[in-house]
Amino acid sequence: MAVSVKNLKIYYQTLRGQVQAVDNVSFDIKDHEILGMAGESGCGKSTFSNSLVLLKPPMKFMGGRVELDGESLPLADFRKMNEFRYKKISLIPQYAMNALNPTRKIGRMIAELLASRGVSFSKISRELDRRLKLVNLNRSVMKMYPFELSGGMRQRAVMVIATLLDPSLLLADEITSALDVSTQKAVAKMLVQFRDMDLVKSLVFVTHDISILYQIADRVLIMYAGKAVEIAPTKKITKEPLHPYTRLLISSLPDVGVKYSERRLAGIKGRPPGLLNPFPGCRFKERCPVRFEKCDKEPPLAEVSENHQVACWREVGNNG
Amino acid sequence: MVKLRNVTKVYRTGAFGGGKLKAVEDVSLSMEQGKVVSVIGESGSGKSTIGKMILRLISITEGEILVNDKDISKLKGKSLKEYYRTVQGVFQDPFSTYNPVFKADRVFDIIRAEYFSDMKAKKWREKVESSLQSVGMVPEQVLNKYPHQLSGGQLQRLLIARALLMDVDVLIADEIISMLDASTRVDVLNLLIDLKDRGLSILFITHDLSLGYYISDYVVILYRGSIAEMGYTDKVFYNPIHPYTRMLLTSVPRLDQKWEESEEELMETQEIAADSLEDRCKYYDRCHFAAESCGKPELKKVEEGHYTTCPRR
Amino acid sequence: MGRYFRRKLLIYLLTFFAAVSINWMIPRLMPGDPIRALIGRAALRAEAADKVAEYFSRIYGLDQPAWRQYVNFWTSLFKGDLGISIYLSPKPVTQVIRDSIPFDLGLLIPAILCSWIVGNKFGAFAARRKRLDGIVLPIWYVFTATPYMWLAILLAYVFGVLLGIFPIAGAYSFAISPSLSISFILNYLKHWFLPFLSLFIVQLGGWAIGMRNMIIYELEADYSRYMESLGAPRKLIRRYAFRNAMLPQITGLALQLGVIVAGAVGTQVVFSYPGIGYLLLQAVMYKDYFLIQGCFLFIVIGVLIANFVIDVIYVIVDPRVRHGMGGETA
Amino acid sequence: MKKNEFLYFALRNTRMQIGLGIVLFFFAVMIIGPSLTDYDPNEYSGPAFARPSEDHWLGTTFFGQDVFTQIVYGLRATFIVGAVGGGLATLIGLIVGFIAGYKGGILDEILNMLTNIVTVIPTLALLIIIAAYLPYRGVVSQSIIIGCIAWPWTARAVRAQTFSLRSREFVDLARMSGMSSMKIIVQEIAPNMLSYLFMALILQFGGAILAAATLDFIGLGPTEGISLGLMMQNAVLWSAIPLGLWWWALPPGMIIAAIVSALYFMNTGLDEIFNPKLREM
Repeated sequence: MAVSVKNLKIYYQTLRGQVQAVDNVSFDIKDHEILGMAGESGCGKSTFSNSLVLLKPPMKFMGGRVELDGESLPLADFRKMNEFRYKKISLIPQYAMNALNPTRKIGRMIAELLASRGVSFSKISRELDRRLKLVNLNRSVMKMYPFELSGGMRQRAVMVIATLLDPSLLLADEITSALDVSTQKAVAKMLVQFRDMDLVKSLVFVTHDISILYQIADRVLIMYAGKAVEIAPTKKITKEPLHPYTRLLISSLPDVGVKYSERRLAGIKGRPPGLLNPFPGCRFKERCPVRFEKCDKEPPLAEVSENHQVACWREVGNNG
Repeated sequence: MVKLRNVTKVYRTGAFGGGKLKAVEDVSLSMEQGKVVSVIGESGSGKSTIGKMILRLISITEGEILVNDKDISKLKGKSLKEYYRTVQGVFQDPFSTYNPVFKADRVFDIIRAEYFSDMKAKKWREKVESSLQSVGMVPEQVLNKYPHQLSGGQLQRLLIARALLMDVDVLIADEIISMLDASTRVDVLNLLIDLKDRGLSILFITHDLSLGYYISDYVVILYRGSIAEMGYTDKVFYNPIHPYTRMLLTSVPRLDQKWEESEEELMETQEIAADSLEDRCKYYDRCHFAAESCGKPELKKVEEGHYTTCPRR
Repeated sequence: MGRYFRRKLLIYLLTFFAAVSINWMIPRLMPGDPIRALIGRAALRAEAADKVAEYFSRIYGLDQPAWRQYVNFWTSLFKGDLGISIYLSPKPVTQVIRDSIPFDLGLLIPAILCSWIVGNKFGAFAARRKRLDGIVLPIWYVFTATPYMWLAILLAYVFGVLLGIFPIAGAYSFAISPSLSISFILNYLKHWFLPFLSLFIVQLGGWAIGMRNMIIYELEADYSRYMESLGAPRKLIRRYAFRNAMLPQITGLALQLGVIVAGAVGTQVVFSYPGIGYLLLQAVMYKDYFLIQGCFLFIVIGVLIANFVIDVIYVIVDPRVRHGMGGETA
Repeated sequence: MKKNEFLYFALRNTRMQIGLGIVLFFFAVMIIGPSLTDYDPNEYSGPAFARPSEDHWLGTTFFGQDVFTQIVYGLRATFIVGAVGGGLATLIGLIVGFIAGYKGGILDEILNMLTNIVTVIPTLALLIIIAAYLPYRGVVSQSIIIGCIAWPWTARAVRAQTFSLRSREFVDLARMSGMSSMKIIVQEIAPNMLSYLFMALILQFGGAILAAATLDFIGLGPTEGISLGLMMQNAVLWSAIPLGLWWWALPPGMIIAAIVSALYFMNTGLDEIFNPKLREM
């Protein structure tokens, strides 16, 4: 089991109190799997990916365990985590387009970064060329400054850098949202290629765009207000969603071929709850059309059918 | 209602304005009463520039824009102020459209001070409240609040209510829902559809094909400042002619079918400067059917209500 | 990149032109007649005064039309003739100034460069820990808020009078004549040290504050955050942040030059250190208009040249500008 | 940052409190000072070289003038220069910055060129030239000169801020609401920069005091009346240092340094309130 997350709690310390951004989240990621993590803004998906890589104030580790290849990650200890950063867990950030030092040649920056992590550039450089071609970048990029490349090229350079040490877990945080349709497809397919060529053992693709996940993810985890509400294979999530929130979310997404005159789509009324001191029970109950008295107690994430977990009393109740 | 004839916009770039960037080149389109026209294009396609030109926020370099058969570039002072009673706009980032220092409903107060200063307070409040109701909002929940206390969806609806206060005929919606959460987007789209049914003509600017398809009767596909394809939405989406449109339709991620294998290899939009393709179809460098005969693009009729500038068709 | 330099040169030429024009215009705009003021001191009888005034105005060409005088002013400027100093007559102004330049530069350049280097290092170092930053930052604010001449007075009083370690007047003691001998150099350095120290300390505060704020900004930038996410050691991240934070400090150096030169005037006056500043004070005391104009021009020329040198260095150091990404650093 | 919130944080910020405290203290000394001493600043009111005693709190000068009285009247000149000079410089910087930032185009190029020129010219050298030729120099005329020369860095900063605010969509919204350019600058852009303008005023206030002190020190100060810079000049001219009259030579400069550093403290306090990044540091 590549990655196993148990009751992970990551809160933000703010002047007004603790924001429960990721609250008691548990799931596993198999080897060789691309797990899609979807949810709207403020659901905690980015907090999760950042907490595995750079957990520092105002973010605070409140509890839970995360195991990577059998080893428990010392998330609370910033220094000890350094062993895992880049070598075991790596990140392609949302701000990938300006993640490179503008006044340093890319080749030189990579060499210095690798040297600082105890890896010799010469040993890697042939492999580096191979991977640059994989993402349509040629060798000459090494001698250029980041500002000489276009946004898309800088992002692809970061993709190569992030996966250079064959991390066992790669986190990709909203890397396609700022791209044009054509580039989006190419970048998504590159990630799949990275997984197929075993450059990364398993991959978490964080995004708000479920249609992208339908294209490349094996399984999808839906987050809502800091909780994992549903985890299932991609086809099941899009075709037979069980959790009320997932159902409403999927039905509110216009797709090419859906016209207002034929089918008038409907959004979800209201807004996600504030996570400063959230009310008890299911966090979707204020907006949920099928709410009933049991919802005042927090629903567990239960396995309702083969490889399909959902956190809703409606579903868990009848075969729980 | 609104007619654009061979509109071109060239930006000065560089410290002394040496460089030239042709953001929009020779675009002609028209908007009818009670119809939604979608302008779909990726970043750098000039779609927002067109919106801003119609709203007279930036000047036009060549060509003309006629609203109710009046050339808007001639409007000055008073006449320009009156123009804004017929045309209004809503922008992409709600949190940048509101002056952070003031309460959100100050946007109404400005309208009152500029256009309805003689109206009595009570009558004005009724007019505001009815306008808020018409966009599906409860006045008490949204009035007297600072922008950061409201959601993106609410802020955008407030702007639409503001436009309704001026009882405009044309609304320019420039990417108004791309910053909103997926679940609340559709309600704003449905609001636009209701307004369209009440006779408002809307220019819906977006980069998202599925939104464009969902809402519009007529669609204009832009690529690097020029029209690639234009026509009734169903015709363009179900019988795409221009290779760029076809590439878009194969690349957009769908919820019901996987990406088709298309041999579109990766190309950076900004890499080739637009004017180096001076007398060429703008898609020449990425097109798989490109040939010598691909000269300067002109709009050609493919079928009733369906045009393209692909020279080979 | 060429356009970047053309823009820069244009600005400096325009500045020089403006400075010279101001220099020429002011005496003529001011109420009262400078010549009369000069002669007035000589307490001549009335009709003699008229004769002398008329004689002076002729040799200074004041009787010619304004534009003619302006042209003369420029021609004499290029010939290096800035007129005769009244206070040290008959020495020509250019000669007087040329004598004081070595002392002026000898004091200013080391003070500016040392404070710039040490200030930036301190600023970067202090940004590391909040506790250190909390203590050191207020001290720098006091330094940079201190008037140059007051610190000079304080140092002169403490080290000069109370402790008597350092001399507090002149560039070297009267007994020794300038030569390259060890004893002269030692004597020179003893006189040089206090003025240098006062200039050094006040500027140090300014650079340290600037660097401290810039490096915090750079350490918050995306590239620093990403390197930290890849486990890069603090040292490497700080080295990159420091390099990027130094760039605006180079432009800052150019902008500060005008202010520092002004500060030096005060310090030189306290230590009666024979730089251009001290000269300017004498010129003002004795109403030696030609010397005042001369000093002003030399200060402006010095600052313009230094600015241009710094701009050249900036282009070499910042790759973004070198690749013509737009030279808007003026 | 709403009005009441601003005051709430401002008064809590330690640096702001210290800074404001010191400035108000000296302001009080300026106001009530004259009533505490019955001497006149230039009046030879006691024995020369007298050390601080109970009827001459800060001793007397080379000529026997009361140092404390000179300081009290000198403070008046300092605050006037700060207010008038600093205020004028901020005002000019504001106008130039707003117009250049909002209008853009040729006007922006010209104003930017002017700003660069005045920045490069060593400000004090310019002050010296102008002041040297003024037969009669009052504190106010000196402040005006300082104000006309110290504005460039404020203009540059205001231009940059206006430029970024102008591209914000709420300015487009205002234009679509029929508001004139001037109205947009005053009602939409300026309120966003109140915090910045207030900080610029504080820095200009301090800068004007320093510039005036230097001018007075080299003998180009007001031709009559007393100022702290003038006191320092007299002290140096009449070799107060070698004679050890520290009570004459040191206090004027120290007070200027105290006031200006207090202003800088207020500025950092405000900066922390408006710029959370620095606050966390």
